[in-house]
Amino acid sequence: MVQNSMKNWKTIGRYIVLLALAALTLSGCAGQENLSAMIPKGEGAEQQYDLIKLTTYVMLFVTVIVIFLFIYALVKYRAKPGDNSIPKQVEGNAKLEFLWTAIPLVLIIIIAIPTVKSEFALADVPEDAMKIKVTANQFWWEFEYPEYGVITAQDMYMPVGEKVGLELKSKDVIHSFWVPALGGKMDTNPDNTNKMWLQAKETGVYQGKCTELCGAGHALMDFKVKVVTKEEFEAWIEKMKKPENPAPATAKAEEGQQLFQKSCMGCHATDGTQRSIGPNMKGFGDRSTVAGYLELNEENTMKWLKDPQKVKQQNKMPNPMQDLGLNEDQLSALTEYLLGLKLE
Amino acid sequence: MSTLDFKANGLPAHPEKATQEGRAKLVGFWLYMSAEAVLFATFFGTFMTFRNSVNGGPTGAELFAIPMVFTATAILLVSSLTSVFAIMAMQRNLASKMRFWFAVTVLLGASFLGLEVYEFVEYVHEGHTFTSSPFGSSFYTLVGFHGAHVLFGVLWISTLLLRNINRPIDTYVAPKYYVASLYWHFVDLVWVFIFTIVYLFGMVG
Amino acid sequence: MAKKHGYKGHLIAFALSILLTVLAFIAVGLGTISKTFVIPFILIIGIAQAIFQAAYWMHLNQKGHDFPITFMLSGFFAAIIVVFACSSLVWW
Amino acid sequence: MATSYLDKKFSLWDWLTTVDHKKIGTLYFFAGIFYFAVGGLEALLIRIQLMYPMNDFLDGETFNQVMTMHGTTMLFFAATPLLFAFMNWVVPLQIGARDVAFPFLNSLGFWMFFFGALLTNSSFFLGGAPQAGWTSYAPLALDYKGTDFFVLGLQISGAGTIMSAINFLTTIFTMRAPGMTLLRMPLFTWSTVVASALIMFAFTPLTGALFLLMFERMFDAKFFDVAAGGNVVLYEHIFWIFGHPEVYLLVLPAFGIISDVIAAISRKRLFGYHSMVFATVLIGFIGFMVWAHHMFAVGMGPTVNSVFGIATMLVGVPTGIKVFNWIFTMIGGKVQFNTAGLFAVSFIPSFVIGGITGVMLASSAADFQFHDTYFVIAHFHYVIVGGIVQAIFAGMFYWWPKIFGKMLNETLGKWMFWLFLIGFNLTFYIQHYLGLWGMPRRVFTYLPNQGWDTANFVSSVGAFFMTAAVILLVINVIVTFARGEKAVQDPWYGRTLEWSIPSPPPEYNFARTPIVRSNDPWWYEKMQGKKEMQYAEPLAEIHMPNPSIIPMIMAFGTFIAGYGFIYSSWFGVFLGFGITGVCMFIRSIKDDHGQHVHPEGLHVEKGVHHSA
Repeated sequence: MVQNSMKNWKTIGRYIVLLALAALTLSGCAGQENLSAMIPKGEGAEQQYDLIKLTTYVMLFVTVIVIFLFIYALVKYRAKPGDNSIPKQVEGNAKLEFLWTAIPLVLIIIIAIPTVKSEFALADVPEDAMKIKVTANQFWWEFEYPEYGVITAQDMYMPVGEKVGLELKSKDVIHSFWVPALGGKMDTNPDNTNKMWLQAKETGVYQGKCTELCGAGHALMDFKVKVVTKEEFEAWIEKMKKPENPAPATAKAEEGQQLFQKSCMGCHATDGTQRSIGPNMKGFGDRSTVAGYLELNEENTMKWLKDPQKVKQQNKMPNPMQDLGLNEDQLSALTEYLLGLKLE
Repeated sequence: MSTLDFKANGLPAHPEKATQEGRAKLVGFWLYMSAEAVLFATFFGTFMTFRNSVNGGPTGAELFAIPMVFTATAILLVSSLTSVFAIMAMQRNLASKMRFWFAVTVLLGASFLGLEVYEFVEYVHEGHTFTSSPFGSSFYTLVGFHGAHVLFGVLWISTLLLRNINRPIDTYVAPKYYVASLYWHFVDLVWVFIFTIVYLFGMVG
Repeated sequence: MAKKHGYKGHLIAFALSILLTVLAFIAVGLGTISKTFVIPFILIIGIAQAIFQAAYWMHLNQKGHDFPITFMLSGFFAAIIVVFACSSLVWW
Repeated sequence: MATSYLDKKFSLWDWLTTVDHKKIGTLYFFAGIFYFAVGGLEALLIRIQLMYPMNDFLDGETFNQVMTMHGTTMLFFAATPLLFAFMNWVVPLQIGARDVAFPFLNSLGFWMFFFGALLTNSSFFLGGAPQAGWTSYAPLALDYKGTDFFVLGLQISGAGTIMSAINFLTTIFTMRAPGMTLLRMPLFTWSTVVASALIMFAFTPLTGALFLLMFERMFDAKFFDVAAGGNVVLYEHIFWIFGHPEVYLLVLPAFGIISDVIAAISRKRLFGYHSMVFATVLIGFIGFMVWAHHMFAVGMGPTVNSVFGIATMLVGVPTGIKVFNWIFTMIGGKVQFNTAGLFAVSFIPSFVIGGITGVMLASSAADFQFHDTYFVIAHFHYVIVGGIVQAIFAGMFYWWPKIFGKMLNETLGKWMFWLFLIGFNLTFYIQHYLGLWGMPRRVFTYLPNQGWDTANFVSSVGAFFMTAAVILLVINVIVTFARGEKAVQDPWYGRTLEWSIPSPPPEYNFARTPIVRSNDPWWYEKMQGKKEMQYAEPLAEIHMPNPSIIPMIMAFGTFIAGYGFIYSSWFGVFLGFGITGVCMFIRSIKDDHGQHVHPEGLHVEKGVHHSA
């Protein structure tokens, strides 16, 4: 093994260059900001990214050794055409075999210690942290702020820099709560409450995903985490607490409000302090999306109302036209009313 | 080595292991039992998970009564002993004695089943059904699964007895008898855990 | 060896089985012994009885049972894991 | 001159009733390849749908069905039978046996698998396939009719799988040729031992879990009814107690194939045989204690997560031993790069990538980011496609001449190899990044402008390469059957017993049982200058089992009963189990003493009482 020919070194040299090139290209591919786990914007995500990097380096070290030996074996010991000689039969080598049992054990210790440390740090939710109760539903998210008595859906607000304790639970099947840029994921089970914390380092809108298969709408069960300053957060809470909503601006919106009260109130509250079967509509006009993934505008809201199953298959909302007997004009009025539901 | 290492009327001392097929059958059956043990363990685990999830229905302590469980246990233990006697008779080439002991085993098995059916009917009357609670579901799954094994054993040994009623013991049928008796012991062994974990634990609370 | 396989041996084994069973039932039936003691006690008795029956009635104590024993032990190991997983990890 | 087992004129009846382990292996093989194609087609549909953001090629529900069936088919109906095909073909030959211990059971096992797979796949035409993922977690799975097909199909095929495992173990324990001690068995046989043990102890919890699901769906049980005090995490635990060993029981035989092929193509004894055996057993053992690493995000708490994380990392140690032993088998050898060799050799780096990402995933705190994302998809496809599938291809090119007496076409084989290698890396390498960029798994579509578009497109292109490779394989098989080169007895200058007998072997494999005098017994005899093995017995008539149609009918009964359960028809259930019960009854009251064959193959006597 020591007597490597020049040719082999050249091969290996070329390989290292290739590897470096690959690493360079890939460092440019860290994914999209506010979504990628490789651009951490929160304390938890940072710890995890450090671990990911550490394990990658350790494993890269192993890979390089293996690939080195592998290429050496391939290049040096390929059978030459016509050579039918019998190579020496070797049984094994106790020293070598011991070596490659012992070294991985050492590497595992190197990985295991920070893993366990980080594992316990991530599970340690401070008692006095602000709480958000996250409830997953097919296929939307409810966020409750028990200290403030506020409930909202789809957009989770949290103050920057502060550790926020999450209590996760599901109303139906198992889902999983994940904001890659801020921290890891945690399942929401129907039968027990899971806890985790998030701590954002920068303000911004972060993308959240459901990562446990929960039905046909699973892929579209997105949500947003809006990290704002402490002042903005408190102002938002105050607005949410107000029981009344802005008066409908137009006659059409007025009609929409009546329709809403007649057909939708059973499932959707418009009071930000009340729980309802469907998503709470307080401040709907200020949200970033309709149905969790379509940009919030009139067209998309209409699209949803016309046929919710088409927008998100297997969701639980009744069809406003078929089941609730509303016509297209009424849906348009409803849309106008809903888009006017802004926080003031 | 043992007192049984003699040839009884031309039959090898261990007729069940005299042929390659017989030996394979024994090994295979042991493997089957070890796999089956894990299946039972799954149901035991499920039961342990839910033993207190009674959903407002009767608890184990309210349902189970020592006399009934003890009777059932005694029946199965005795039937295990009789099947041992049957195999000992087989190894001595005493066909009618073997049949007698196996017949007793089958009868005991059947009476165990009768008792179990009676017991289940009682429970259902007290509101402890398969659908009443996770406790109920896991109880009937586990105990019922064991009961199904007893039933299968009764049918198996009966078939063996009827099929070979006029046939002397030879190296072809000996492994069949032997394996059937192993199965019966296994069913008895599972019951030991059932009466401990389901009934006694349940009575303690 | 001879004794182990004779009728007498089996009767003794049977008597012991019954004895262990009765002991377990009495421990529970008395109702006066504390739960923390009774549960491990009857569990140990159950396991003892199972090993006992496997050894004597299923002849695992005889020669040539290495494979069955290996696999019964592996099965037992797997079984313990399953029961452990279900009964404790589930509610963690 | 001995006649081969294939010499008999082809008849359907013969194949339906066969109890010959080689023919059952062939049945497993073609059934497995068929389902491999079906699963591959499903994979292609998945990749076409994900080629562009917001693609509407498949809707969410259809996608979930295809995705669920892709996983189910590939694991249960493709990989498992294909490995069983090799076990059936090769294990009796490698240990010098004339058949398996229970030929009847062997046939029954195959037909149970066959009908189970058919039942599950029939759901596509009967109101929708299962769509809760191959894991079928409760409570989601409880919502779908397709789950019934999933449960019953797997229950039936799973029973067949357990039977086959018991059969292999018994064969290996009781039927080895004289001198074939446990520590002289070839690595593939060893891995069969461990894989079969894993099947016995892992498929049984699956059976249990499926029973729970079935009772919940059909008889209104309350295991998973949270309102009544049920618990859904229970199912996850039981499933993964099965699910993790399942992966190892697939990958260990793959290791076995690679070990045998690498030793043969390097013309060198396997480096560190004893540590290889030890590592195989150890992987099987540890494999049972790491299941919860699939559940780090379930909320089990930091202590449990840490314990399972570290236990999982430990799997890397025996796996590392294997990788280095393979490389050191090549070092100092004369490595022949035929197609089997290419697949075996490229297995090493592919599997290493799958292995190291496995260790990364085992880091439980980091797994909160990896879990249920495309990173995981990439990881296990490197293990399964880069590992298991490449091993299956290697084994196929390696043993084809022995089983069918013809050489697979090497040119087509090499084309296939390169297409497959490129395609598979193209498809899966980039998915590591997709996962870290925030793409969850099992999504039927994704929004544009999330930075995932190019990567998904590249990944889909790779899928077409793999498709092309598999098409080439099918062409290769057809071409080989039509006009393939005839194989000699020992085309690779092999080492193990199967190369000491003609290609294809006679019905009874070994006219005389060989004596094994060393590891790699055939190589040893060759090195001693012998042209054939030493024999343990004179030429005499050979006892062989009788063919029987009963196993097929018996399995068919369970198939009927399965539909009975699905459609809540007690008539169907009783009819099905009635058929099975009658078959069992006939089987138990009819004495079956097998038949005697003369090694010359001239004279067959039926129903001869062979002993006592």
